Amino acid sequence: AARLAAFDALIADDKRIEPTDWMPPAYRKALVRQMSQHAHSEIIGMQPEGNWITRAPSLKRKAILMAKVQDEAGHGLYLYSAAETLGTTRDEMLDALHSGKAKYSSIFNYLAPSWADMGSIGWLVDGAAIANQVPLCRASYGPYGRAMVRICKEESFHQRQGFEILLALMNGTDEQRAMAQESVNRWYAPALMMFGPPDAESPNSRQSMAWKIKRFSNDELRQRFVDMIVPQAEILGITLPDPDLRWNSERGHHDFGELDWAEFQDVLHGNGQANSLRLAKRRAAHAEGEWVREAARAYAERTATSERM
Amino acid sequence: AARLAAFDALIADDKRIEPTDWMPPAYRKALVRQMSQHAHSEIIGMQPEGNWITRAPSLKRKAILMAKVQDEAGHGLYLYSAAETLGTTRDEMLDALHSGKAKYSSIFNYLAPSWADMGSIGWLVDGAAIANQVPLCRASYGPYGRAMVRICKEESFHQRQGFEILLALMNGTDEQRAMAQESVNRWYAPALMMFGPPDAESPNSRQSMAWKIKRFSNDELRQRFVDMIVPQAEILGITLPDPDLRWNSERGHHDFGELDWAEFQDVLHGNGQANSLRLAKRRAAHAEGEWVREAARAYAERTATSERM
Amino acid sequence: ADDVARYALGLGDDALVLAQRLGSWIASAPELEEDVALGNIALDTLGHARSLLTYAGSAWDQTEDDLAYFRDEADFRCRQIFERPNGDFACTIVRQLVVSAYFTALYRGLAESTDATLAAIAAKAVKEVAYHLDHASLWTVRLALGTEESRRRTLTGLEAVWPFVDELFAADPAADAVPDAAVAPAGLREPFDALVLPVLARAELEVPAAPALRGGGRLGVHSEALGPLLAEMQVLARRHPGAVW
Amino acid sequence: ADDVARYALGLGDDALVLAQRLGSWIASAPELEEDVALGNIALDTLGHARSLLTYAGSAWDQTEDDLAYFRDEADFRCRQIFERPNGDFACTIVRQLVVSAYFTALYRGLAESTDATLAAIAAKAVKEVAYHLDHASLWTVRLALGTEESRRRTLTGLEAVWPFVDELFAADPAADAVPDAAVAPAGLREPFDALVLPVLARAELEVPAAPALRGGGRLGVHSEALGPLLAEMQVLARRHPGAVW
Amino acid sequence: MVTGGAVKGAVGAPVEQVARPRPAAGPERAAWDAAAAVTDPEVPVLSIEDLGVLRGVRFVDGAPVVDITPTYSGCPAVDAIRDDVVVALAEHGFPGARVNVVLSPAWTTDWMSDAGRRKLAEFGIAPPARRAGGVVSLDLGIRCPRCGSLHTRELTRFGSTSCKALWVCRRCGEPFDHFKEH
Repeated sequence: AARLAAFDALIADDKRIEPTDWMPPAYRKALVRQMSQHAHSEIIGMQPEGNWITRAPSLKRKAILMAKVQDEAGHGLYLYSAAETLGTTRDEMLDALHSGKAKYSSIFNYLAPSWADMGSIGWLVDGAAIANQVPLCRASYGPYGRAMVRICKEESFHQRQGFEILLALMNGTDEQRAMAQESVNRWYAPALMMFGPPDAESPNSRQSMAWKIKRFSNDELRQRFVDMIVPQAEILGITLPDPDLRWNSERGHHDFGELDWAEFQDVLHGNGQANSLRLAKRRAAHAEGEWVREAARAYAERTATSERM
Repeated sequence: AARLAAFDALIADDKRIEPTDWMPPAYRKALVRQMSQHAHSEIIGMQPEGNWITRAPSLKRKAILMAKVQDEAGHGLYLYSAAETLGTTRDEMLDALHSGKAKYSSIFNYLAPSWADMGSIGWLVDGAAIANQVPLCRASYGPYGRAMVRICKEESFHQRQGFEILLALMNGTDEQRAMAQESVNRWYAPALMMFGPPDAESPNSRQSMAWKIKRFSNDELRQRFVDMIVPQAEILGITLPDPDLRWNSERGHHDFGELDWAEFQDVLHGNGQANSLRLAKRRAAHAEGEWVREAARAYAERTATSERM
Repeated sequence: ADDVARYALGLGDDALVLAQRLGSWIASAPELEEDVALGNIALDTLGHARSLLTYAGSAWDQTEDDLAYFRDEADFRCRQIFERPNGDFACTIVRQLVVSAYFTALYRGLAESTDATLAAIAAKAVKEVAYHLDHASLWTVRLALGTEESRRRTLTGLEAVWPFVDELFAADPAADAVPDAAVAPAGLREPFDALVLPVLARAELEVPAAPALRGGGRLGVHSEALGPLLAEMQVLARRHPGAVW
Repeated sequence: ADDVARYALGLGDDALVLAQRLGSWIASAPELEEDVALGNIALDTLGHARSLLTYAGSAWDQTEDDLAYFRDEADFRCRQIFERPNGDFACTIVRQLVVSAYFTALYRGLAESTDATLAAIAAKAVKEVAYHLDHASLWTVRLALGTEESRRRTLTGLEAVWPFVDELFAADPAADAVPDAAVAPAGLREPFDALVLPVLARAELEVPAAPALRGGGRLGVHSEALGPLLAEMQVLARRHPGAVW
Repeated sequence: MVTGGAVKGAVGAPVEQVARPRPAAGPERAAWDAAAAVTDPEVPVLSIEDLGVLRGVRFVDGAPVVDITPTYSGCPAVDAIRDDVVVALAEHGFPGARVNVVLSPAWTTDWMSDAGRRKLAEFGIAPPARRAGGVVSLDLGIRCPRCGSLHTRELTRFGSTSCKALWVCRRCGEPFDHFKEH
C-alpha cells in the first residue's frame, strides 16, 4: 500500500516511473501492451513502403524511402528494448505478434498500390501517428517517454517528406495530380480513425489517462489533427474527401463528418485489405530467418565455450 | 564371341538393337553417355528461354515460348526414360549432371539477354540440333532412334518459330532489326561449333560412327547446316557474321571462315558466360524440390502399406 | 456488347495474371514431371486468357495485346487471388486447388451462357480445368499427408490463400450487368465447396478460420503484388510501342 | 571529362544495381537488426551510386535519374556480380563480403585519384564500405561455423558468387582511357585478396575451384538477371516520361 | 429410349460424320482437299483432317473461308496451321483464303479419323480410345504401340504437348506418348 501510494504520488507529481521502481501489475501490463503494439506497428509498417523501394521513381525518393523504412526498423528495435525493461523479452513479444494475439496499428491493413501512397502515408498516417505520440513524450514511464522524444523528432521528418512527395505530384502532370488525389481519397478516413473510437466508446483510454500513459482523449487528438491538415491540404491544392468538413468559428475548430466505425471494426477484426497478408509476410520472414538466428546462437555458444577454455 | 558376332551382324544389317538384346559394355556406356547428355541439354536448355516467358512481348509469343519450353521438359523426360532402358536410373543421370560429371550441350553456356535470342536460339541452335539429330533417327539403338524420330519432328516446329520471331523483328522497326542482327551476330559461330570439333580432332566420333550411333561426321553436318541457313538468312535479310562466307560452285557448297576453337574449349571447360549459373540454377531447383519428392515418396509408401492391410 | 466485353475482361484478366505466375515456375519445379505439368497448365490458362481478352477487345477495337500490355494496374480487373506470388510448391498447389475448382464451377456454368462466344470458350476450357483440378487435388493430398515438413508447408499455403477465397464469389458489377450471359458469382460458392471440401477432407485439412480479406479486384483494387508482376510482363512491349512481334 | 565520366558511369552502375538488390531485403531480413543493417548498407551504396552518376552525367548534361531510369540494359556498365539475385541470407552475405572488399580496395585507391571529384567521393565512401566489410566478415564467419545448415548454405553461396570474382579485376576500357584518374582494375586483386582470404580462412572456407565466368559487364554484356531488375526499377519513371517527383 | 445397340451405332458412323464434314464435290471439295493436306506442326504425321481440326470450307464472294478448331485452348500450333492453310490453298489455285477459328462445338479426340489413329500408332504414339456415349473406356489401359502389351504405366499425365501423356511399357521398356482422350 505504501508502494502504491509512492507510485501514485510520482504520477501525480508528473514524475517518471523508472524500470527499478515498483509499479502496479496492471500498469506494467498496460505499458507492455501499448509499447509492444507500437513496436509491432513500426515493423509491420515497413511493408507497404518497403514494397515501393525497388520502384521509387527517382534516386532521391528511393534514398529517402530506404532511410525511412530503415528508421522504422530502428524505432521498432528501440521500442522492443524499452519494453524489455518491463521484463518481457522481444521473442515473447514477437511470438504474440506472429500468433495473432498482439495487435499492430490497423492502418497497415490498408493496401498501398500507388506511388502516391508513399506521400499519403507520410503526410496523413505519420502525421496522425505524431499527433498521437507527441503527448507520449511525457508518458509517465521513463524509458517509453524518452524513446518517444527521439522517435517523434524523426517521424516529423517523415511527415514532411510525405508532404513533399504529394507536393511534387500536385505540381506535376495531370496524371500525377490524379494519382495524389486518388491516394488521399483512400487514406483520409483511415488516418482519422487512427486516433481510436470516439471517447464514449473507448474503455481502455480512461485508465491510461489516469496513469498518464496517455495524455489526451481520442476525440481531442483527432480534432487537433484535422485542424492541422486542413491548411496543409490547401497548400497542396488537394481536396480532403469529406463534404461535411468546414470551419466552425464558434468552436474555433473544423467540423467534420461521421466516420464509418463499422468499417473500422471490420478492418480491426481481420477483414481489411491486407491483414493476413501483412502477418503472413512477417511470419515468413521470421521463419525463413530461423536458420540464421540458430547459426548465430550456435556460433556464440561455441566461441563462449572456447573462450572459457 | 557369338553374342558379339550377332551384335555386329545386326549393326551391319542396319537393324536395331533392343533393350533385351545383348550389347558390348562399351556400346552401352557410349549410349548412356550420349542419351543422358542429350536429355541434360534439353532441361538445361529450358533456362535461357524460360527466363523470357514472363517478358514475351505478345501473348502469342508467350504461348509459343511456354509450349516450347514445356516441349523441352517433355523431351528430357522422354530421353531419360529411353536411357533408363539401358539400366541407368534417372536419379543416377541427374546426380551426374548436378555433380558436374555429366556434360550438357555447351551452347547453353551462352547468355540470352535479348528477346531476339529467342529467335536465334530457335533458328540457329535448334536448327543445328536438328541437323545433328536427324541422322540419329536411324541410330542403331531402338529406343533412341524412335525417340529421335518424334523429337526431331517437334523440334522442326521450334526452328520454324525461331525463324518467325526473327522475321517479325526484321520486318519491324529499326530498333527491332538491330536487335535481331545483334543477336544473330552472337549466336552464329557458337551454333556452328555445336557440331563438335573438326573431324581430325574428334576421337569419340569414329567409334560412334562404326556403331551407327552416329551417321555423319562433324564437318559433314556443319557443312550441311551452313548450306541450309545461308538462303534462310537471305530471306530474313540478316547478315551472317562471317566475312569468308561465300558460295563455292566447284564444291557445290558454301565456304566459311575458321572457327575459334580455343573459345570453344574455353566455354567447354567452364569459362563461358553462364556455365556455373546454369548448373547452380539446376541444382537449386533440385535441392528446393527435395521436400516435395520426399513427401511424394512418403505418401506412396503409406498408401502402398495401407492397401496391403 | 460493351457490357459483355467488360465481363469477359474480368475473366480474361484472372486467367492472364495466373498464367503469368505459373509461367515463372518453368525450369524451377521440384521434378521434371512438374515442369511439364505446370507448363501445360500455364499454357491452357494463357489460352483461356487469350480467347477471353480477344473477345473483350473485339467490342472496343482492341487486340488481346492492347489489353494485356497497355493497360495500367488500376484498369486490370483480376481478382486478387490470381495475383498471389507463387510461394513454395505447396503454396502454388493450394492456390491451384482453389482456382481450378473455381474455374471448373465457372466454366460449367458459363458453357450455358446465352452468349455464344462465352459459351464456346467455356465449353472448351471446362475439360482442361478438370485436369488442372485433378492435378492440384492429387498433390494437395500427397503433400498434406506426406511428411511433417510437407504438411507444415501445405498448412502455411492454405492459410495464405484462403483469405482470398471469398472474393471469388463477391459481387461483380460487370456480371450483374449481363445476367443472362454471365454466371452470377455468388451462385458458384456451392459447386466450389462441393469440389474443394472433399479434397481438403481427404487431405485431413480444415478450412482456415482466418477472416476473409476485402478484395475488390473487379473494381480495380489490387494487392501490392500486381504492380511488380505487370512491370515485368509489360516491359518489353512498352519499350517498343507500336511494334509488331 | 567525357572519358572520366565513362569511368564514373561504370562505378556508379555497380553501386546502383547493388543498392537495388539490397533494397529488396528490407522487411524480409532474418532479424530486425539485419533489416536495419542491410537498409543502412543499401542506403550507403545508393549514396555512392548517386554521387558517381551525378558526376558522370554532368559531362553529358544528364541527371542521375536520366542515367538510372532511361538507359536500356545494353547501356548499363555494371559488372555482373552486382546483378546477382539475393538468394538466401548466406548468398547475400558472401556477395557482400566480396563486393565490400572490392569496394574497400577500390575506394582506397581512388581516394588518390588525380580527379578531385572522384577522390572526394572515394574518400567519403571508403569509411562506409569498411563498415560493410566488417558486417559481411562477421556474418561469413558466423554462418560458416554456426550450424551444419548454415555452413551448407554458405558454401552454396560461395560457389554461386565466386565465378564472378575475376571479372572485378578484368580490363575496363574506360579505366584504361584515364590512367591517372582511374584505378587500374588488375591492381586491385592483391589488396582484395589481402582483405578476403583471411576472412575465408577464419571461416574455414576454401576458395572454390569452379572456373571464372567470362563477364563483360563493362562492355555491356549482362547476365540474364539484369533485365528483370531494370524492368522493376524503371517502370514508374518510364510510365511518366518528363515527370518530376 | 436409346438402346445399347443404338449407342454402338452412334459411336461408329455418326461420329465419323461430325469428324469430317467433307464437301461431296465442287470447288468446296477441291479446296477442302488442299487444306486437308496441311499437317499439325506438333504431331506432323497427322493432317488437320485426320485430327478433326478442319471443320469446313465454303466460298464467300469467290474467296475460300476455312473453318478450323483448336485442339486445346492454348495450342500455339493454331497460328502455324492458319498460315499453312492459306499457303496450301494459294498453291492449289485458291488465293486470298481466310481462316476462321471456331470454338464451338469443342474439339474432341472422337473426331480423329481411323486413318489418323492408324498413323499415330505407326508413328509410335498410342492413339486415343473412342468414347462410348461420352465415357472414356479405361478398362484395359493403354496398349504399347511397339510390342502391343497392355502391361503399361503412365509416367506423367502431362506430356511434351498438351494432347499427350508419357507412358512406359513394362514389358518391352519402351517409353511412348499416348494421345489423351479429350
